[in-house]
Amino acid sequence: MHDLTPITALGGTTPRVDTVGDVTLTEVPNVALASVAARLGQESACAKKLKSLLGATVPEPGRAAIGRDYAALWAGPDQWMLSADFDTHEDIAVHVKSHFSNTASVTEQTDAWTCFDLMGPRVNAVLELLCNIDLTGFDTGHATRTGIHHLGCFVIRTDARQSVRIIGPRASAGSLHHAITTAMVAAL
Amino acid sequence: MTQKNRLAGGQLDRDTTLSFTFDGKNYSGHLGDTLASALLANNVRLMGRSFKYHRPRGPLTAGSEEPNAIVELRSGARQEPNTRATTAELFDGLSAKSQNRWPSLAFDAMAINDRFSNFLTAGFYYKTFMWPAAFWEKLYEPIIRKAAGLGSLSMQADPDEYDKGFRHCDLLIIGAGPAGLNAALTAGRTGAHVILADEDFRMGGRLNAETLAISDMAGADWAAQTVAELASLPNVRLMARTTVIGAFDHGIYGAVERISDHLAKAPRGKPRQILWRIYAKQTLLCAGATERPIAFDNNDRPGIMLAASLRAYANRWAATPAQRVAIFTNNDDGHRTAQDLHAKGVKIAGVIDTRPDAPRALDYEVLQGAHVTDTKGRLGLTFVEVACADGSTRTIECGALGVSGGWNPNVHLTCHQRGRPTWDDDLAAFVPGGTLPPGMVVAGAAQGIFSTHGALKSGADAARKALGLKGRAPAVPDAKDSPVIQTPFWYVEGCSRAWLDQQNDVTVKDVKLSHQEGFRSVEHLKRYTTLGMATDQGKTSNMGGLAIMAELAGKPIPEVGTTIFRPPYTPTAIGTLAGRMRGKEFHPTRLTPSHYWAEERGAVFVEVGNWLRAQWFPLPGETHWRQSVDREVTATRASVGVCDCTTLGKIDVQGTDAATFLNKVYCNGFAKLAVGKTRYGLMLREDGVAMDDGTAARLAEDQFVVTTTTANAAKVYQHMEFVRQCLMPDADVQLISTTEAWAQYAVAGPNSRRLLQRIVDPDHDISNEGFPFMACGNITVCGGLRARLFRISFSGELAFEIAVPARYGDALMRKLMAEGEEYDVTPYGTEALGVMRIEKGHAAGNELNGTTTALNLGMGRMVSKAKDSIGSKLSERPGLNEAKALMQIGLRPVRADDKVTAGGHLMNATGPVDAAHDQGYVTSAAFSPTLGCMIGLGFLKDGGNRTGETLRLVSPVTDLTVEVEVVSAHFVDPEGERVRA
Amino acid sequence: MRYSGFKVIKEALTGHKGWKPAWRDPEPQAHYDIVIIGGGGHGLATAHYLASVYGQQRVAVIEKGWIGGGNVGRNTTIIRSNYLLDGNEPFYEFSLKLWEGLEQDLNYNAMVSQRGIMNLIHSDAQRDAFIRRGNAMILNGADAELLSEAQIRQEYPFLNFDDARFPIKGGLAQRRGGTVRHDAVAWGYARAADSRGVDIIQNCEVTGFRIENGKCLGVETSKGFIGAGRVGCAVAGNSNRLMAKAGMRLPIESHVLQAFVSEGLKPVLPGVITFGAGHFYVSQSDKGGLVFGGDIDGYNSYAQRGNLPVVEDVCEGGMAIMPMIGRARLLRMWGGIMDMSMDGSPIIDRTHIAGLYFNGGWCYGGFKATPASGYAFAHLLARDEPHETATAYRFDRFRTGHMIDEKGMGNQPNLH
Amino acid sequence: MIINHPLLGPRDSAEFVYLGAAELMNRPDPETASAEDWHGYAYLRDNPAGVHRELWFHEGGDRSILIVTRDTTTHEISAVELARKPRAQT
Repeated sequence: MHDLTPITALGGTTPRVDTVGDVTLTEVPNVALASVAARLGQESACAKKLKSLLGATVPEPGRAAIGRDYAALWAGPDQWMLSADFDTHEDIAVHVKSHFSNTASVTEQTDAWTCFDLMGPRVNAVLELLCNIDLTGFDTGHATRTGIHHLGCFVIRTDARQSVRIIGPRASAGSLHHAITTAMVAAL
Repeated sequence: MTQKNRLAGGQLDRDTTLSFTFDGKNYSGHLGDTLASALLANNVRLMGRSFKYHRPRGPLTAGSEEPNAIVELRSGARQEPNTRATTAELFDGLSAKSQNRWPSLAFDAMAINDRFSNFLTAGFYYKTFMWPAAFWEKLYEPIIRKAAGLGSLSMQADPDEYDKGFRHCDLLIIGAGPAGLNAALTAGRTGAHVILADEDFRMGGRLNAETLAISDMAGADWAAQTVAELASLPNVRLMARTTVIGAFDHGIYGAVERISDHLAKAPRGKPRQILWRIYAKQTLLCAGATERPIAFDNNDRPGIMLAASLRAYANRWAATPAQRVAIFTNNDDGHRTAQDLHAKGVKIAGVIDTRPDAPRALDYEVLQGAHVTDTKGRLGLTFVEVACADGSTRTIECGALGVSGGWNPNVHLTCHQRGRPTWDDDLAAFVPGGTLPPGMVVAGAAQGIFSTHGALKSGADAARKALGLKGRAPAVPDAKDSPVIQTPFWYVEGCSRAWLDQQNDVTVKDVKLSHQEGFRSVEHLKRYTTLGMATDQGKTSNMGGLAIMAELAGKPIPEVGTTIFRPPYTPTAIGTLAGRMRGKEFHPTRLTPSHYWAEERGAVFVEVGNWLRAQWFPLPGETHWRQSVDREVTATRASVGVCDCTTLGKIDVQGTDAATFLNKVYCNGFAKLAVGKTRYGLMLREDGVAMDDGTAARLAEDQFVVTTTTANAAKVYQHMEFVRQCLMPDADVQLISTTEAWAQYAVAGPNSRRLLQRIVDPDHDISNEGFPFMACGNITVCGGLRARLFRISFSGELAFEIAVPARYGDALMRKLMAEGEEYDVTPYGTEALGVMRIEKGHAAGNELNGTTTALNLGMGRMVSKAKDSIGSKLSERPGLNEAKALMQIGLRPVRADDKVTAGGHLMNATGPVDAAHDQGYVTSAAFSPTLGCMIGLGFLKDGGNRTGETLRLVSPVTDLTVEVEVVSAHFVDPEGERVRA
Repeated sequence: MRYSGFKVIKEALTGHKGWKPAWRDPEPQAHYDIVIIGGGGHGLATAHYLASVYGQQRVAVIEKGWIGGGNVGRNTTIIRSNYLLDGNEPFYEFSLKLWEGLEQDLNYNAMVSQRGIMNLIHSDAQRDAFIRRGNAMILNGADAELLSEAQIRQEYPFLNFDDARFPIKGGLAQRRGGTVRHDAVAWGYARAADSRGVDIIQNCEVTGFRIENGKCLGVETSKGFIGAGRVGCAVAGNSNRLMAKAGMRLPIESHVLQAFVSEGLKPVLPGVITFGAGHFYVSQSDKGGLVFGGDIDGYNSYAQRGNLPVVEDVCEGGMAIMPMIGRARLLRMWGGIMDMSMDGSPIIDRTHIAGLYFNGGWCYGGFKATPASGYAFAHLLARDEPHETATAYRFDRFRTGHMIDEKGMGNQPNLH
Repeated sequence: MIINHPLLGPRDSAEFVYLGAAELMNRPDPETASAEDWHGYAYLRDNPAGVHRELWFHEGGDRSILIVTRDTTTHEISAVELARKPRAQT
């Protein structure tokens, strides 16, 4: 075991939690991420592999799917972002690559991103100040990449009314956190 | 403190009395008042001064079309110039000042302009102020500038916050008058997602200002009841205090919601206003109509206002500007005002109706076929002069005059995509034209339907049409009024100083002069006279000007031109359009993985794009940045230094065609690069000019890690996606950015390997033999953490770049510092990095400035002729290959103490110093602690053949001329022995 | 009719009966020596200099709509000559000198106001680039001044110094830069040209060129054929549409640039200020409005209107650098069609068709160039050789690789 | 503006980066093209007032480059397709 202590994207050793009214924002560092992009001509083979890895249907454009150990969201044509628990899947890219073999290019993305869960009954009031998503049709399992204060982020509806997960660029975690908490105060 | 002109009734909360000040004087009003209604109730008619002549002015209207009653609201940093008193909601403690007057509103010294109005006609300034030539800027212009303008800015940063947001709907309804409300009801009951937006703080539109009944209840009560039902529908969102400011492409509307303008202060963390971007599948415009004035001499005195506004003040706000009021009208609507005011106990001094057959009234005198010809009253109306039908004249005493010239549909938003309204002869008005913004339909008075019943019906019909509803239409609530019949009557014969644009002081006379001088199209008229250019955007003035021009030109109005409206519908605070992106949040900030550690070390940071990078790390006792930077350079070259270079873009390029792909995007060859090796690459734009440089490390047969400069990371990624998707769609290659995933540190200096050997796990051989210059590979560090190691050097020293997952970057930096103590390891910042790369002669952003080619950079031979790559063909053009092309060179001052300045130009040692004799320029300069003098890089004509030559470096803008010697750009270790050590 | 102080007073006292139309409204003649297509600033200036400097007697300007209705009628009114490259700087400096004498030349007060222009510096690399530019300006005979942060604080105390995301580190000033009342430029040139006999023909659309044996003989218009010895095209954003009628493709794209004006305010800004770390520049008009703008929208467009993202982007820049304007209100926004060239620099050149000449590719910098553009185009039309300040503005520079790329953005017009 | 992404549905154009005319996809054949071909490709544009085919990069979304057919006089979009055709998933 190596002896390096990680810090969260916000610079702490423990995840940051902020609550405004009935909505809570939680920093979630224990997410391992890997990008999977099908190789040319291997698109269907790759999708099959993905299905078997997830144990769930391969997510279509604009959707995410949660499987047993892995979740996946559609990131582009024949391209997905896989996530798993960091504590058990820190080496996600190695595992996933061996699963997909030559059907896909796999790239570790864990620390390219920072992950926040935004939860509470009035989460939509916060979201409409942050990003351009038609929230009326944004149901559980919907996932999209969009801009939040000039930062490209994934927004995933994890529960129809209550919660979303926001995955944004790690280096800008502070700016993203500021934008979300400011919107929480403004909206709630 | 008495509200002398307060009437009975109205939609005010009489239990809540609010105190406020205007020009320092205390008044009181009620919740539900606007500043204008409260001032009128307090018998204050004079509220402002006009732009040019500084004429005394009171409100003309009761809404957002107001040209006159504009004030400075609030004080201190929240001072808000040019605020319409007619829409500013009263709150307790409100303070307002009149503007554009000195020393006081009642006595304004600049009113002298009015006496000289004969000299200050339209366009007068184009014809004069030219002699002597220098006097324009020194004398005339400063005087004009001082006199011009309206309100003042506080000169302090706006302390309020603004938000922006997004909303989506099936149907956006703009305006909550009878048409809008009934449309919302119709649509809302179907379950469609509806947004109903209204600029007023109370929905209902004209219903709140009228006494007519709907379904046997007062119109205002019907409105309130309807609003209550709409509020109960989960699929309907009511947005009061929300002005839709613009109709943009594809159903995107800008709307400004005023969140706390009606409060003394915004609650902490809450915005003052929100800019909503509303994405509407369909839009229904129910914006109503604006009453139009009639021009007659001196029609601008305080107390003269639009008749329906007078009525609105009486009915909704229980206020009247005077107890004795006259009406001047050309249609029946003016009579309604007389009736309503009379019913409220206001004395009607007479109704002057231009129509010979005007209806008579029992309660007051009607002067049929009469005209108002002039008015009196210095600071407020006292008398009107009337020309009667029989040729006699009458003087009528009154403190207010309501003027009604008919109504103009509010077509503004229909024009925002450059659709033009069409002329309706029956209405003598412009109505929404053929090309509306896609998805928009119009209903109610905005469509020219001037009755309540018609508005209710057209609102419901339009909602059904917009949503594509079939079947029987539900019954329309009963309303008994008939449409106003209006005939054109624009101005009283023979008038001259009759105001059209009250704020900008454009009179009938000015329009005539404009015609006389050939400024006859609507665009020329507008520009020459400034008609319609004031803060009310011509809502009450454009039509009159157009009508007069049409008459002068002997053409029908539509042939003179149509007025076209541009966004925003009402003026919009710049702060609202900016939202939260200001101050430190103007752009997101990107922090490097070692940021918190660097902060602890007391680093000085610098903005590099959106990144914050450590610029240098001052030690105690260092008082000047140069001391720190020189020390960092010297220590690195002597032993070992560490620099966070995470900010360099990293792109993961994978696929069986990855090498082929890189061969296309780099001008030099990559096909044969061995696995485990790194190569420097130069990327050209298709036009043959250098775009970016970096390295590509081949980690596997089908995987490269490409680095870009910090500044160009996004641009290079975009370029590579273009090549991949548009030019090589059949190549097997996949791209993804990994810039932030890895904390990457340069470890440089003769002891860099020794330091790394303490960290890299022992099963990885990083000796010179096992890991030679330009090697790369996946390794583990610190007992098993996955990492990447590249043996590349920007400093010219033996150097490596090591990368670990970003979350471990902080710990790795601390580890490097701890393990490196033995070697006096020194963290260095971007300044030392820059010094070392200049000493080594590496090109960076200053050299890759978008105009330099591989040839200029001394890398002409890198452009492979053996293959096609982006930019290779066009780089062969003669202009980019001239015999004496600029070539990158090094520069040293002839006298060691002399300064070398980046941005300086190079001239021959003798001869003229001017642009024609320019030999090149200095791109980068620094003090080199290694050489003990300043050094520079630059581009010099034929630079490759001029080594040893002495030139003059001139920089007149920094007052510098020094002699410099042309030298090799590689100041340090030109043979490259250190990097291979 | 000459304008003079005496004349203004006399007319004021006699009811303004004596003012005549500023220009005539003639019917087109059958043939002119030179026909200029486009009654914008550049076309009218060309006509003026053809008549006044080059002694051309038979000149017509043909305008599709009303004169001055294009970009000269809607821009942010800035004049300056703070260019970097040798191909540009002498030309723009020549233009600035013409501005300086414009009112006397035209007998029309276009309110040339040299209140200065200031480009703010926010990084060391930017300072290096601005020093190079300032030096180029001075070496070309223009004025430039490098200001320190302290000097900026003193001159512009209302800028954001203390809470800035990108701190102000200095500025490059050109004191002779400034603003001009834009409409008056078109009207002044029109009136001056008209007084020398130039026919200004409004509401006359060119529908085609009559080209025989590689020579242009005149133009087909909505008012019939008009013969011409030489035809000069100066139609800015409509260049491609017009030149397509002569079978030409151009190194130009049309893009929308939005501009903005605030409500009138008492004087707050001394001169033009350009934010170096965002897309925002601003000045204050004599009437008191803040006149400001930023980037082009970035997509090809002839629609003369833009969209919200750029409005927001510009206002964000404004608030970042000048947070005192938060409560000032944007009054009006508009969009013009910019003839964005492939290197960001203009073209004043012959075409491959004899007798057909072209002036265009001004990007969003055409207004400040108006006098020199007119002068140089007049020179080219009269003498059939380029004016000495405009020799680089050739069509074939893209073919030969002699681009004049101030911003270093390459062949992507929307980035210039 | 709103671009109807073939895979993701309507998206605000602010998420995209405009790359220019779709003709940029027709890069001359380096083996056969003349200098004039290269000049035309890199520098000359039809720039029509009307229907225009152009490239938009979905930088803030799925990184696809789209070919958008848009009227430059009205901004009306009549067609949107992927520049790189999707591969069949059999």
